[in-house]
Amino acid sequence: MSAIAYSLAVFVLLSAVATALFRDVLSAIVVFAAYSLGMAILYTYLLAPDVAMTEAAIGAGVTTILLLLTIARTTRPSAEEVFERVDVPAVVVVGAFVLVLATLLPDMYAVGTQDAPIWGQGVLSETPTVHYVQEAYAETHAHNAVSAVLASYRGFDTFGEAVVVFAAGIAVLLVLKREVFA
Amino acid sequence: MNGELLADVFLGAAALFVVLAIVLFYRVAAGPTTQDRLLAVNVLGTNTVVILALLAVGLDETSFLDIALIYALLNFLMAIAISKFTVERGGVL
Amino acid sequence: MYNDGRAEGPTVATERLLVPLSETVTVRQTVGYAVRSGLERTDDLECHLVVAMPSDRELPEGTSEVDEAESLLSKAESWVEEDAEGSSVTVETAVLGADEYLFGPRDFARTFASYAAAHDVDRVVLDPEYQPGSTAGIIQPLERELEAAGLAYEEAPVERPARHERLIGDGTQRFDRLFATFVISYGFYMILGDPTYWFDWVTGAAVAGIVAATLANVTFTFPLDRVQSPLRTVRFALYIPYLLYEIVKANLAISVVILRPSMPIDPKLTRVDARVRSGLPLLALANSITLTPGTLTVRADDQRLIVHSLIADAREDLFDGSLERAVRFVFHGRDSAAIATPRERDDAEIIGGEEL
Amino acid sequence: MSDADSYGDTYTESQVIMTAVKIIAPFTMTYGLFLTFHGTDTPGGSFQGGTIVGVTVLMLAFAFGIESTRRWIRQSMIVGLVTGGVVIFAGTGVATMALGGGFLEYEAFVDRFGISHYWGMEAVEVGGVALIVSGIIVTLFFATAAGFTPVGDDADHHEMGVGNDD
Amino acid sequence: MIESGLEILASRYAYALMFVLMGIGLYMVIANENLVKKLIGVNLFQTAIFLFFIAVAYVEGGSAPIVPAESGEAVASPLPQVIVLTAIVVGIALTAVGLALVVRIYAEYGTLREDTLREVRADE
Amino acid sequence: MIETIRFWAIVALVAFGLFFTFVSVVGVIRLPDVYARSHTASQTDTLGAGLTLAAVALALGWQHATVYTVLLLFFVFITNPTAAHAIARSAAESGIVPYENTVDEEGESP
Repeated sequence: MSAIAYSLAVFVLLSAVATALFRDVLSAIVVFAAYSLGMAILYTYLLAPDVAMTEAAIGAGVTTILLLLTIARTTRPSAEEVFERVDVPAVVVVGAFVLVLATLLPDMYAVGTQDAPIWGQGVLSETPTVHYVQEAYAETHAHNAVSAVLASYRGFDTFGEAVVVFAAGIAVLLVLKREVFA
Repeated sequence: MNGELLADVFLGAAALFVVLAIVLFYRVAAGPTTQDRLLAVNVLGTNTVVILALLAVGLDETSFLDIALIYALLNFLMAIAISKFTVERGGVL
Repeated sequence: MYNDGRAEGPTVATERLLVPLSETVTVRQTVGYAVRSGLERTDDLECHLVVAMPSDRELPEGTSEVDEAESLLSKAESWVEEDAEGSSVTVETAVLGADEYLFGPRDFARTFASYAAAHDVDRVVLDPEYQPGSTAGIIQPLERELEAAGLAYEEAPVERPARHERLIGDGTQRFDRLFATFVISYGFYMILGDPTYWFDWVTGAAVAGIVAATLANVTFTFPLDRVQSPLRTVRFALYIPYLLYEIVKANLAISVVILRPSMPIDPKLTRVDARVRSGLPLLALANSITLTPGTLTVRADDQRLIVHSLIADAREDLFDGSLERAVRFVFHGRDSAAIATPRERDDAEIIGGEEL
Repeated sequence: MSDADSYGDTYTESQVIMTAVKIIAPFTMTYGLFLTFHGTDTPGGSFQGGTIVGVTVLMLAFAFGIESTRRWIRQSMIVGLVTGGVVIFAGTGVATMALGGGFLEYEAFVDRFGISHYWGMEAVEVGGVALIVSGIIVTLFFATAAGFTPVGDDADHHEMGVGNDD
Repeated sequence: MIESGLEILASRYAYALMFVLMGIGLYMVIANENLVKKLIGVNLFQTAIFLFFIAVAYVEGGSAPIVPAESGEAVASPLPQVIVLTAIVVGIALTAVGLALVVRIYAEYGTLREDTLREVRADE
Repeated sequence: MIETIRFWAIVALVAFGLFFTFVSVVGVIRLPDVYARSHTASQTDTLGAGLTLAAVALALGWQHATVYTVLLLFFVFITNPTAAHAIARSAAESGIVPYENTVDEEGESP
């Protein structure tokens, strides 16, 4: 039943194009929120509920609000016309980029197949994925394999990520020092 | 007996909801005011909640309902936040 | 309290003070300040203690409000005598606004201004926590309106138990609030989780504790009543099926209108003065109006609702006030439900778009 | 802006929105904490739960005004949350090292105290990531929103920021 | 030829979508003059890459990575999902820092348009 | 027998949910101004979502996950009208004048 996936892809594509072309930044942010919605459904359909949840909470919620606050603090271009003019040289460059990438397409594994190397066929019979899926519960007593990997197997990584987020908070406070501590 | 058929019904309905969302995208693109776009995105958000709930039954993953619940909350937050910001720099600031 | 030290000395002219009262923690201090400050200026003080009643006397909840107002007035009278310490203070008491329904700060200011004009009052002493009825957070708009009405006012310098914030309520009924928030949060946690697993009981208690500690004063800014609040919940449960019926009925009507190729819509803005209190009842009414198709609450400033209606049928329903009556039933009981429709009380009209 | 009684804005938010947020807030917060505590068994976890808790604060800020909310939730509290999160996270790691394991190797707890591997993960998830994420989201929000003066002197109130033509 | 091309596209739709989204994100970064929109472009680019990871982890007819799974049932791979999870949170941190810089740039130069900004910088 | 009735009940609920969502989408596309669009956006859509979620609850039957659908319904019914109110209010604040039918006959829509 990939009808959902195809229609979602169309939806996501439409909203991405609209985001790129809207001249009014506020409208672009609103459309970007719609894009985020579509993306979260796609993640859900691709069996990544944790990611979909995070995308929902952070992508649709927090990013939108931070963008809004920024344009509230700076400026919102007055829009005489709704859409921006398409920048032809940029389209050519981007088109070339996409074409080069697209030549890779036939060599990629089909979406959802278990022939991909990540699933440990052939030489690599014991990949991390296979190990996590088979042993995670026995080793960590956590049903959610994502949490098990996040907090246990890759705990050090998560620690680094937490520190990055912490540093980002400090960086924002430093950059906006004059405004915040005025 | 009806289990598989039922799953197909739900997935089909979800696909139709996505199609409706694409149709709704006309309003998002056409505007004309920011409120119109916001309104359309709000309807999209409600549709998203429904689609997620349908996927939860269709794919037999009840945990997807959690995502739907989060979305129901965030949709509301987005609506009040953006609708505030369309009025004199949000008024709150 | 004869004051010889003052250069100009006490004047012989009578000073007339207007003190609006309401049941707050600072009302006692306000009365005390009014009497003391008045006696400093003159020894012939006339103190007008008034209670402004938000509701109509004819309304069912109005009678109980009159009783409360009168008991407050008699208490305040004895406070004045206590503070006067033998000086001559004339006390006048009055219940204002009993024959009409007061909507928000402007109406209160108007009532005070007309009373002040009739009794030749010099200035108004305001309680900083002044809160008539259950309308919360009225003081700042009220000050603006008093200024607009050209009335001199003064805020009594009282010691407040907590700083007045828009976000959090005052510090009264602390236990009730904490308890209610805790129970709601714990119940919600248990519904989400698994009640047969000890882990959920422990973490649920911790979570409910955190939520109660942080949000108790945010959620319950309206007064809780140990008898009325559970009753209201029950009546609210009765209200839901009625609301659902209305929603479905109106939805079908609007679907027919929208799907007709000619789309015979007739959008109009209307103003309805609803007789419900702000806060939760207002939310219930405004959301019910919005949920029944064909009507949409555009503004809800205190009791004045600006409603956009899409088709004439929905407008008629709105003017018949069935939802308003239902909401009054939920919050004040069966007796209160029987009031005149907005159309009959002349509280509803069609307005133009420029009046937004 | 530091004055307790002056809000400086005449644009008061609609009563309907305020009351709706008041009702929703306890539920969202409970739900966020629920996700945090149940991250190990069901989808969701500390990232999502922490975000939802942070979002609750943002919701209050939008309904009641940012300054009121900032005064209600004290600056020191947020700083405490974030630093506490990092300290708990690092502390768990250092504790396992002190017990003879590697950094965040919960087996050390299992060997020494006999408690399950699971609780080490819970500590890191709940105490570490959730605190950091919720604190940082609130910090980012208030930092980005800070330094505003109400646009009282601006001629045009209804269009935001059209003053500068760009 | 065309049929096989369509078949490739149909079976690898997620990757095709990812390439196009990356293109659009790149276009926004290159062509849009407004700095805030450039940042939205960066975000778009990011989500495209997240989509790639999620698509790699997906198993047709499987279930979400809640283990232990019933015997014989395929489970989506948790590892790419974890990487995306951390990446999303780091992404929001990146966006926040970028936006803070945008606010500062506006405070200094009074514009958010790249071309105007370049002129102002050249004048100094 | 019960199973068959349940199956058709679910199909009917989903169909009605789709129908009302369709009406809401048509309304959002066709109606003349933001206030009129808010009507279908908030109400018809809420009913569509409600019916579909009811179908989901029915399909799930008596299990713990059903609680979530009920909660979803609860949230949707509180938040949707409030969001519509917020949008309509912000439209009013920014001075958008509502469209009015100047001709009283039917069939006058732009």
